[in-house]
Amino acid sequence: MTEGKKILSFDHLTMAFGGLKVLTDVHFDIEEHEIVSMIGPNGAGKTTVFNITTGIYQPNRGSVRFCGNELKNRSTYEITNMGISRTFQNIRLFKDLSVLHNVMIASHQHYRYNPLQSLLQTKAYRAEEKQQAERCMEILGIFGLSHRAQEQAKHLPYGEQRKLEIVRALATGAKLLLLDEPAAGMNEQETHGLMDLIQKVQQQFQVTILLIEHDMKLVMGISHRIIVLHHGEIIAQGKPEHIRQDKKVIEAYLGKPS
Amino acid sequence: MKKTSIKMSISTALFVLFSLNACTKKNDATQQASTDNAKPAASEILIGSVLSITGPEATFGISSKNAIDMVFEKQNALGGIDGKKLKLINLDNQSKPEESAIAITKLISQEKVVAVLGEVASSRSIAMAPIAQSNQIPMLSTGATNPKVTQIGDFIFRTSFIDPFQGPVLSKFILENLKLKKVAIFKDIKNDYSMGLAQFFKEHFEKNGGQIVTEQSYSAGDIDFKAQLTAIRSKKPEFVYLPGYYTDIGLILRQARELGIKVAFGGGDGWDSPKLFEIGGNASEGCYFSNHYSADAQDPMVQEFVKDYQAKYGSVPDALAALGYDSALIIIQAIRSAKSLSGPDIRDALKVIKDLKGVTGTITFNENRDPIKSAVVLKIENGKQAYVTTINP
Amino acid sequence: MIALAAATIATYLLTPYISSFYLQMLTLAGINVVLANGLNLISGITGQLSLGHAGFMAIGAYASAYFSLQYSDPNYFLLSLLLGGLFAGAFGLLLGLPTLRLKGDYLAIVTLGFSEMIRVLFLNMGSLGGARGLPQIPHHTNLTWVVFAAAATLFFIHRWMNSYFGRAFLAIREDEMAAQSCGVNTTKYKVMSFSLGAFFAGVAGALFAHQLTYISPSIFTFTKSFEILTMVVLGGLGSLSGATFSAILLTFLPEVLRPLQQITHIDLRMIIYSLLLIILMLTRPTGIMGKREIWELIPWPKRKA
Amino acid sequence: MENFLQHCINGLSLGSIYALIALGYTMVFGILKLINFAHGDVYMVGAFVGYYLSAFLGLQSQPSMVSFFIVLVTSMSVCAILGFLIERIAYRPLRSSPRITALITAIGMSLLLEYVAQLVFGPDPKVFPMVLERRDLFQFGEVSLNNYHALIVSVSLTLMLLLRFLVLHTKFGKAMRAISEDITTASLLGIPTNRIISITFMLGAALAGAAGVLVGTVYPRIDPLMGVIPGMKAFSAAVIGGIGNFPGAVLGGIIMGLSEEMVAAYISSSYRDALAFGLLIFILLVKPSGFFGKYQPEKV
Repeated sequence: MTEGKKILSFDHLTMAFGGLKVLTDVHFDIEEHEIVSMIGPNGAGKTTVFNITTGIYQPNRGSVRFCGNELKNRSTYEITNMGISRTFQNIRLFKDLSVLHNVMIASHQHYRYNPLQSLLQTKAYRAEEKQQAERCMEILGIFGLSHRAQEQAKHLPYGEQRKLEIVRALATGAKLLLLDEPAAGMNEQETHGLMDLIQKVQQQFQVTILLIEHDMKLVMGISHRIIVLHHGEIIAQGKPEHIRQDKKVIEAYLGKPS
Repeated sequence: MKKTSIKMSISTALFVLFSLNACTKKNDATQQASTDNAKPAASEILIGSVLSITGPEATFGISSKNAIDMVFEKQNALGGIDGKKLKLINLDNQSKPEESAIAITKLISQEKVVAVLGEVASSRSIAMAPIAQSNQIPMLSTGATNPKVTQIGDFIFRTSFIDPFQGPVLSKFILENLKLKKVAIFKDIKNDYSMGLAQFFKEHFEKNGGQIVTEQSYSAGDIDFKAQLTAIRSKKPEFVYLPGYYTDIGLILRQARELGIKVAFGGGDGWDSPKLFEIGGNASEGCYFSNHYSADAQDPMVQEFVKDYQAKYGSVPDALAALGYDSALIIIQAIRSAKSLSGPDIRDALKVIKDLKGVTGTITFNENRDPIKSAVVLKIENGKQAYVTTINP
Repeated sequence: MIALAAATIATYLLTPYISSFYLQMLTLAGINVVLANGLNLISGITGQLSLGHAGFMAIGAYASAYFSLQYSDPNYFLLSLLLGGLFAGAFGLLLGLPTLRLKGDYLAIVTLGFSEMIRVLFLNMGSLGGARGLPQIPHHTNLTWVVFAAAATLFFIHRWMNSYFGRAFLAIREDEMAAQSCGVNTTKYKVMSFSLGAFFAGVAGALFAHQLTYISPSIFTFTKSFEILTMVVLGGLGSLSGATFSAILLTFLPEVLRPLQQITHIDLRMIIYSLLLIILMLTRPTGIMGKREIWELIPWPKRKA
Repeated sequence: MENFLQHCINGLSLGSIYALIALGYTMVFGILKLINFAHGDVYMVGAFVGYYLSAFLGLQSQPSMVSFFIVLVTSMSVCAILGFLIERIAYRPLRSSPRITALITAIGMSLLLEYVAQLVFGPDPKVFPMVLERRDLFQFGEVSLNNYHALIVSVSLTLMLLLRFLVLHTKFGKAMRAISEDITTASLLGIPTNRIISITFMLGAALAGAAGVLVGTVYPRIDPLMGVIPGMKAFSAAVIGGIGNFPGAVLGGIIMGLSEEMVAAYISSSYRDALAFGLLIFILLVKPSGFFGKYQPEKV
């Protein structure tokens, strides 16, 4: 695969809830191995873009294509198994389960053994369970969470919960990660660590990342490209240094100078 | 993961062993306890009963139990049987078949009763009968009407007459005495007694030239029966056969009259309760039902039963009280004449009971251990049950 | 596996030493263990509230009883049990497919309605006895069978929980949306959980039918479903050992309270039972065990790595 | 035709009773998202209060609108107190625990009321005294309509309108709606949530009490388990109409009453009980929120 191949394309998306237009003619592409950030004030429709991509909402008009495949009318799990996984703005971990279990559930589609094998706990079953557990531990290791593997997810500190969500998304084996405000609630130091991690993950797993974030330092620091949404419309897109100076963007964030 | 399995295995094994162990030990302990009890209690004869004291059919079980208690008290006042006092141990079954099975097992294996009375309902009697049979303890069902109950084995007896007898009673009466040909049936789908009566009524009635114009069903506990009654009204029957319990009958009659159905209704011994008239009021006037006995018969035994029951419990006895009363008489008679208190001996004594006079008739058991006795047809007149005729088997 | 065999053999050996009353109580307790764990799979582990377990039990009981009435040979008993389970499982599938997109309370109501409909259906089936029920079912169930079934159920569920299917069930309970995002086909696994739970209920129903030797629609009312649910909740939703423990406890409780009835001459048993239920929910809403297992509470000696 | 008309009248009056009980379910569910399984049993208690009260006051000897209202109001008040106690003791402590815990408690409460009632009132059915005489309002051929029918329908509709007014146009109703949207936010905004929920429960229980007395008057047989089946059917009705919505409850009740009537009349009366639930399942599958319910998509 060569650099620059389109992995995800949004084709003139329009979405309305009742009378409220949330997205209007959103049209952009993401190339393989890019880190793209989507920014914009609250209510700009960023999370809606995620929800459409993952099949939670169906757009009123337009379509989303992933590696050339239409995503319309596919359910969330199918889309995940195609290679898109996400994190949630309001952390949705499996709270009562252990950290390791959280990750192992995400590697769901990598298992091959059948129910009978699991009941008899055959060699194949044991080998596979071991292999998957090791793989999950490895990813946890990258995020510095391996010592927490047996703890209940709800007992992790907030920042680590956010990280665990990313681990979980990675464990699905996704080619494209959608991260919804990964740095929310983190302090400066943690955010800094997260930036390194995201870049490291991108390198190591060769994934493409689309993220929503309010922390400008993070966005400017790691994004190859930035897309700015405002009232459901793309008002600007381009390299970080370009966005920083865009008049419309500044207006959208600071309000029109009177 | 492996470790958990081992831990689980160990705890499961320990748990099973522990609980089984606990039970066997407990069992030894209770057995000891019961033998300890048995010595001073040799002057008592323990008779078990399984009757519903709670649950949806509690009212029937209580009636039977009240009557049995009454007979036993009286017998004990007269010195019991050969100087031994009778003691009734009633275990409640919450009106459930599975609880009845537990209760009778407990009576037989823990309490060591010599015989079991009950249940008022066929379904619960059927659940109990195999246990009585396999333990060789005679069981006398007070109210079961399903023929299958006594077919379970030769230790199973009953006091009530069976559906194939009672169903045709009213059929005969309608055809021969009232000379009516077009009848509607309105039965309780949830109730085995009602379904049984309806079935045998229908078979007999159609075989003898009658016509069933419509068959409708309700379920016990419903409050509104007008839909079915309106459907019945449209078929213009000359009589409506309504086998069921008085708990619903009163309401049904009321609603039938509200809809302008003027023909007579009729049913079986489930109608026998003063509550029927209380709930149904004038709507029940002119209706007929088959029963074991007539409460205002001149028979002094019936008079005494009704008077005593009223004095003790403050209400007129219903059919199940009468059956409970007779069941108690039967069991006393059998124990008195039995060679010993062993199950087979009491069974043999029960088998040969002949012409025992009870309030529900003169009782002799046939080869199926069902009583041979006649039924009466009663008519509700001025809020009272008036005797109309007797129909013999 | 070893525990399974050991428990069965131990029971078989001990059976002659137990009085018939305790034998019966233990048998019922064992049946309840199967029922409670089957429901635990649906409600505790997969998080789908079901109030219709008695309906599945009824299907299993009727299917196997009907079979045993045709082929009463005790050698066919295992087949009869499996048949009961499979029938119930099939109905679980049938009910699960259209209804599982409903959530929470709505699902609870639909399952409740479903089991009531099953009951009305049996009431109307004359060939199965209607309201008069099916009597004279061969008495094949004994404690050994029941312990075997209970142990097999526990074994099955425990192993299942250590597989990716089992973890998918847990994921659905914890957060359905997140489970989907992890690639779990939630509908498929919910239906699977429903059918499996129904299967166990069917087996339990079959055991029950061959224990009581009589079944009628009035046995399988929603009160029965509530009883089973109570066992699961009391034990702690999602806890295998909790459900097992409380199934046994609640089977014996009414009998333990029986002397009280003898003393007071009024029946306080069910009042105490319901009061206990309320008080337990108020003081320990997660049930006796919570989501934990009994072996997690025992201080095992730590092995050195 | 005459029969059809009669079936319609029957169905409407039965439906109104379901509606009346359904209103109470809907009210509690609307605010707490709790299926109050004990509601059917509060209804039973209401009927028994009416029974003992009229025996105590000797009202059955002088049936009139006045005695009917005395019984109705007293019964409603007693039930309101009972509702208050149930909420205070059993449900309030569980407000933040999982739904299933509250549901089990509700089931436990329902069982408790049933068994206590069997102990206190006795398990045999009682005859509800005639506190209001039945009169035919008109007779058309075989079709008849009496004042009981009229009474039930008018009471159900009146209560529905009153409740609707209460919820939509009073401060109390506003508070109720706020709590039903989000209880935490509501309490942060200074709404006395505990008090509002208590009052809601009392209102719901009072409705059940009213239904108990009305049903007792029209169908004068009462027993401790009388609430179970009508309770379940009324609940189904509430769900069909869209639980949480008052006109929905009434519509659901009437649909339930009419369809039960029609099935029993024209198809088969032995499947009547299956219908209530069949209808419920069907409606939930086609329109999960019922007729008037709001569909609330999950927030992501």
